Amino acid sequence: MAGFDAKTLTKHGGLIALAVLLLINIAITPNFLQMQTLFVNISQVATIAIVAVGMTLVIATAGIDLSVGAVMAVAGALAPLIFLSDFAQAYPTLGLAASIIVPILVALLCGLFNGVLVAYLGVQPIIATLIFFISGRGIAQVLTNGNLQTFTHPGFSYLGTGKILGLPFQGWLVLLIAIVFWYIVNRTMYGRRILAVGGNENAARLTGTPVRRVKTGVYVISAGLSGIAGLIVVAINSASDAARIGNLMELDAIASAVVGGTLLMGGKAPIFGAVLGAVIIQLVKYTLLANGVADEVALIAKAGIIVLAVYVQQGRKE
Amino acid sequence: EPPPLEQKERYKVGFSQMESNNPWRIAETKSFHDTAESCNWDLIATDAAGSAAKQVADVDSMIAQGIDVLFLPPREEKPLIPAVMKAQAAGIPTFLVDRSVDPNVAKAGEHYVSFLGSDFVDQGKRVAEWVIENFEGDKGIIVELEGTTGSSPANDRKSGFDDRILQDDRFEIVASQTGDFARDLGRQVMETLLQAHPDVNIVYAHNDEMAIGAIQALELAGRKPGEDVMVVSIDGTRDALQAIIDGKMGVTVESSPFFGPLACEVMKKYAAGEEIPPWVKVEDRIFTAENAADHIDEAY
Amino acid sequence: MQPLLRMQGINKSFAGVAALTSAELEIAPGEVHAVIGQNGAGKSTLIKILTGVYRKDSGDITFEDAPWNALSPREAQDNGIATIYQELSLVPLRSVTENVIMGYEPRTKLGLIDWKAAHRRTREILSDFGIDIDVTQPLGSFSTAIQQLTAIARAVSLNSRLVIMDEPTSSLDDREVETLFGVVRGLKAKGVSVIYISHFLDELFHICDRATIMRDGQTVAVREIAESTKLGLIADMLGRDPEEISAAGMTDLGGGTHERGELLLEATNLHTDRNLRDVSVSIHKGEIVGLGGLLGSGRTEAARAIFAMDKLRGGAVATHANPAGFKDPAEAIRSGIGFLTEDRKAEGIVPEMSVRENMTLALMPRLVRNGAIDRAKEEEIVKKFVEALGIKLASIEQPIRELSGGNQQKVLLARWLALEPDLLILDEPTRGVDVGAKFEIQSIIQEYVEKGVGVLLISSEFEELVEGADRIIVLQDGKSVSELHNPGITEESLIGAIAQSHDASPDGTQDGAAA
Amino acid sequence: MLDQNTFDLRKYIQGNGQSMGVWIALVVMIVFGALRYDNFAGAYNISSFLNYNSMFIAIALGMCFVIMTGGIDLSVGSVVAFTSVCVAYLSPYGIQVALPGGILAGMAIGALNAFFVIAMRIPPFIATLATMLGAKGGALVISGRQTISVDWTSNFTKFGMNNVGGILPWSIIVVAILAVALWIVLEKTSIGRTVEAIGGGEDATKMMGLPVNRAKAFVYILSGGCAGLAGVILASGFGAGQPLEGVGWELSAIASVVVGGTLLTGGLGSVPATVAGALLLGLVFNILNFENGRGVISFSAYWQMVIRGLFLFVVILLQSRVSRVGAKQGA
Ligand SMILES: Nc1ncnc2c1ncn2[C@@H]1O[C@H](COP(=O)(O)OP(=O)(O)OP(=O)(O)O)[C@@H](O)[C@H]1O
Ligand SMILES: Nc1ncnc2c1ncn2[C@@H]1O[C@H](COP(=O)(O)OP(=O)(O)OP(=O)(O)O)[C@@H](O)[C@H]1O
Ligand SMILES: [Mg+2]
Ligand SMILES: [Mg+2]
Repeated sequence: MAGFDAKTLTKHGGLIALAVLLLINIAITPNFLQMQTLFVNISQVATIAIVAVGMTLVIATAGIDLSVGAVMAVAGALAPLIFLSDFAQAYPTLGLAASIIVPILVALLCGLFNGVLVAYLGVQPIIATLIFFISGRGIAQVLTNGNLQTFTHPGFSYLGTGKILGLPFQGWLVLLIAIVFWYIVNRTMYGRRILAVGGNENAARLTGTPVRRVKTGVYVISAGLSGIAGLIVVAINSASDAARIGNLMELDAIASAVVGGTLLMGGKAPIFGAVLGAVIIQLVKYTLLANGVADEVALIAKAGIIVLAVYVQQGRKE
Repeated sequence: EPPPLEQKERYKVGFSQMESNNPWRIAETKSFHDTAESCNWDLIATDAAGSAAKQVADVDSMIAQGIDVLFLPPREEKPLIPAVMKAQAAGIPTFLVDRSVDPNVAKAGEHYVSFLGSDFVDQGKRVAEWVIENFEGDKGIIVELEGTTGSSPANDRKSGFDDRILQDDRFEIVASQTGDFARDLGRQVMETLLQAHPDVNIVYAHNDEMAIGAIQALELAGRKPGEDVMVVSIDGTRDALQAIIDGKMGVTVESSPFFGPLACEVMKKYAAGEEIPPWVKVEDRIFTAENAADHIDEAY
Repeated sequence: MQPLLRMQGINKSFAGVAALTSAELEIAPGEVHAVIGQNGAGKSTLIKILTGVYRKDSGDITFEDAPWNALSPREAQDNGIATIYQELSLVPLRSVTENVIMGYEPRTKLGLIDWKAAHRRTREILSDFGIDIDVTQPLGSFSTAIQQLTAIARAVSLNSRLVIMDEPTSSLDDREVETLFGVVRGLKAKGVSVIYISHFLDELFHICDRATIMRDGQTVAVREIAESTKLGLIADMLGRDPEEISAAGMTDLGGGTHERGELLLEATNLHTDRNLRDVSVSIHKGEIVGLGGLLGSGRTEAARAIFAMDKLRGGAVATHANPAGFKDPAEAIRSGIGFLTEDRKAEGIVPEMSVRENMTLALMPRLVRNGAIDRAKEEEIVKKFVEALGIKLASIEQPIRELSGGNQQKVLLARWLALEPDLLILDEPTRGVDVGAKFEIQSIIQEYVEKGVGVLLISSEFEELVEGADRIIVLQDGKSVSELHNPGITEESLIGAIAQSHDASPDGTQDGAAA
Repeated sequence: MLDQNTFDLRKYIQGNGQSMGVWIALVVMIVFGALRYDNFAGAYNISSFLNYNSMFIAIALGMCFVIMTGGIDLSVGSVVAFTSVCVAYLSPYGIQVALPGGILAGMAIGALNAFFVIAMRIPPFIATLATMLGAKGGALVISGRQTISVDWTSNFTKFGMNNVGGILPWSIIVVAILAVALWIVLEKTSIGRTVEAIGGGEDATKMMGLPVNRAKAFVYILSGGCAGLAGVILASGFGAGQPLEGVGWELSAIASVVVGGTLLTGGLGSVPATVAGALLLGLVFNILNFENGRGVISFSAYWQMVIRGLFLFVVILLQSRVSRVGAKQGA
């Protein structure tokens, strides 16, 4: 039955794409079936996946968040400033805690700014977040005076290089974040309200949904997760380069969310889909790199894969 | 003939930076700002945010403001030629800094005064020579981390290195991928390439940032940079010198961003009517385990 | 005579679910032909296949003796079939003129649009419908009635041989319906055929020659109107015996029979930024208060103001628990008020969400336990209402957009009933709902009123209002002008009250809605 | 779409109020610049400003049409780069070949976007994101990773470098003609009306029997063509085909369109206000450069980013303010 096939393809498009990619890699990529490959991919996909989860929530309300990369830069620039400060040298534990908590709080504030613009001032999301997209990285560089900050701080670096049960710490973090947000979306009132706002804002308002608070909330969440991702990037590199952290992350995150089955017009928030989308995008990058495909050709290949993956995902509707 | 420069107490100087997204560029801009005070400049510094077209527009707006002299690190060889031509037409002597323009169209001593800078091809070649000299194994398996795809330092550092190293048939370049001159990408690309080519024993990065990223990738994979893998690159940043001192990196060929003092000196000579060579070559030092410790304090 | 249009053995399914199974339709030239059937019977689908919005799975269509297979609405239009779709297919952001003449613009010699001529032509077309408005204004700034008439005007102006009207009167009042009838008769006189889809069976007896009756995607009968009775048509639609139906009786809302209890809500001198100028309403336990008036008189806006959807500029809303009124709909809901809106699609359903999620949207705060939604309780409530209201669906996890209009409406009604409200505001609760479902919905409302719920009822159907309401407050230009009491109200007295206050009002401008 | 909340309408209907903000801001900025800086209003600055910004006006115009249909075109920056490389190869044949050639090359990528969006039903954001990557890759492939020299001996570079009367570059003249033509298309032709109708409700427009797919194909191909024109200006004004140029230009274009008062959800838009929006954003750079030249404060590159963001913020606040006041008065 043709209908059945098309439907399964659409429904499990992401998983099928993943399987195909894995098979291709097993066939052609040298040394693919190794634990180290898994570690490398987990550690590289983590930041995309974390940001993609937040992006999925924003898109579920029919919004979009271009500022994720800039927020990563702000958080990433702040952390070393804090744990390299005199205060943190004097009180290492407190300093470490502050260097994680304060950047995330600041990221949340950035999200609040976006959210207020969108929800309370009625600015269109792409433009509201464009403001921070342009200036956020500048702010991060102002904070650091444009300097690259390098450091050795095993405690902080754990965020990026630590392992639990042999698997990278940030992999576990992704799992935890995905489970928490899956639960929020599928089991709590807030989650249901996100979907309602994205699905029909008027109906949501009329049924007592605090639409503006719900919308603000998703931008705050997205920024908070971006902040965490920014910290991870800094931790892996033992360096913070405000000009580069999270560069082009918005595109990867949006692509992950959409490949994972999120509808840009809102109303759907497949959290694990977004993680799957991120894994697919990561694996495509890995495949092209490991097989020595030239950068410019890789760009074209990526373009084709995104189009195909979304084509399969969206299916054909009457 | 480039326009002459009159001798004055104070000059209005234009410096058109191409981008500020890496430490090298930031150090270069800072060097010009620092020189402005000592050299009696009113400095107008612009930033083109990585766009050659905007850099031309920036130069235009400086010409409109009536600068006396222009220092221009051209983002691209060909697209910045109009900027050079326009400055010349406006009677403003131009000095190219750290990168040059296409010599087939614009010539030193004719359209602009002179090019102050190093030779990217030569930098790559010198790294290759150091590797040929110091590599002790039988077979050198090389991974190359390229700069921004299509940018002139990436193209030149690649050709300089590749041409020289491949003359020695001990060496083979098994992978060459872009890390966009960035540490984080350098690390990610290295992680991946290391999986695909575990037998690699030489990493050549087009700048120190990517080299540091590669060192991290190697360490994360349990390899010993400096012992089983030789890491070499270009720039001479503080982190790279530290890595050399720590024995993790073999060599970095200097590519100094501190052009301010040189610019001041050359400009004064030109105003005094002295002959300026078409290429004021910057003598790039080479940092290895022997001298890294002596220079780390002056590095950026 | 050869039929103008013949559709035979039409099959169509959506994602595996059959919407039409060998449906038939035959239209004679110059005939006004009704298509009737319950919600979801497949009327609109049949039409959309004809006009190329959907593609048929199988079947034959001949139009004017030639095989017909329109690939797009445009093609259908160009070949002589003009359609007014059930969901108003207009662009509210654009001007009235554009909505009427788009695609057929008058051109200047240079081939550019001649806006002057376009506006003139639009005014001419609309004047046939007794509408005199500023045609350069965005269509969305006019009332639903004007919008619906605009859609009709556009279709009629296309000089077609077949005009299809899918529920054209759902937003029109009696006078506008009369205007429309005039237009239909005019078309018929010119030899144009009309397909007329409506749930108001009385209308058919005024203008239609024949009726095709559909049930569950099939054509079950074709009747001569002159030889049919309303009861007979209903029996055909429902597939039941006429006797059985007449024995069961046609439930209505039982206006004037209710025991009036304590005061629930008192709204005085309401005034908003949007046309509401001075409306006072009070509702007691166990009574149905109707809001009467012409279209655009401010009935919906009064409801929105009470529910705190619109900001009050003057006046007050008070309940026992909230003497100072509500600051937002959430607060209104918390104090036991539900609001079933008139526009199901724009303000009611969340299309991608399941029936379950749609039904519990307002109830959610009460379903939360330890931070999570109590799924077991949720399902229990949803199932209870699906059964009690007789909602037809495949599963409660089905997206609501897949339900027919009447069933969607029942889900939305259940959304509010589940709150166990004290007061229900019902804006056009039976609009676009078939007779069967209509009676069901009315009897559900009746049942809750008897249990002591107060209802504020807005309906453009005078019959529903006259028979249902205990009191009717007549609105005119955003003011409440008089009040009628049941028993004793008749349609005539209601119309009289509206007309009287209308004449008495200082300025008679009605957006030209009824000139 | 009809299910759009009709009650929000009035806010949006104040189209005049929306675009008033950008005109006011534009005038204020120009007066400010002319009074504060020497030579700001001089012929040299005006002509070079117009020449550089003609590219941004061109892509903003195309973007405006795409956005009016409720879509978006992220590929324009890469298309500029791609076509600049194409026309660099065409430059020996002169501008009479290179100009149409570049525009056609851009239209070809636009057609690809149209195919993805219309035939494959891929959301515009994703479809054009893919062509953004693809066109950049394509530009690098055909250029062999190098900037490509143009032919300086043909008349090609005259187009991008010469002025009329020392103040009006040829590029801005062509772009101005384009803007007027597009204005007429939008206001006076049925395809233009259809474009706006689609943004107001795609399904409804289709059911009204308007050629929705044709209009959508039109806007994407138009946007590609506009980017192609910008690519020609780039190659001819800067003497090279540049595969790395155009990064982030799509966001400038979107910002110009929005600052010009066009609704991102589609349905309402204005050609002149879009041009004003593009000029306004360009002026910010120009003024920052002049401010640096006064030597009082020297804004570092990162401060410039912060200031640009702040500026966009202020313009957008101003706009929502103005349109809200307009709505009040209209009510
Ligand atoms: N686009 C669609 N996707 C899925 N199912 C659909 C679609 N359109 C219609 N249906 C289904 O097809 C059936 C027939 O619907 P249709 O709209 O033709 O009914 P109708 O007779 O016009 O009802 P109403 O009187 O409520 O307008 C219904 O079960 C409906 O749910
Ligand atoms: N979205 C809108 N924008 C501008 N004016 C509107 C809007 N909606 C309604 N109006 C106007 O407000 C007035 C009252 O409309 P309202 O919808 O309250 O009338 P109603 O009596 O409920 O009629 P209906 O049966 O059409 O709902 C009308 O004149 C109408 O034209
Ligand atoms: Mg129908
Ligand atoms: Mg109403």
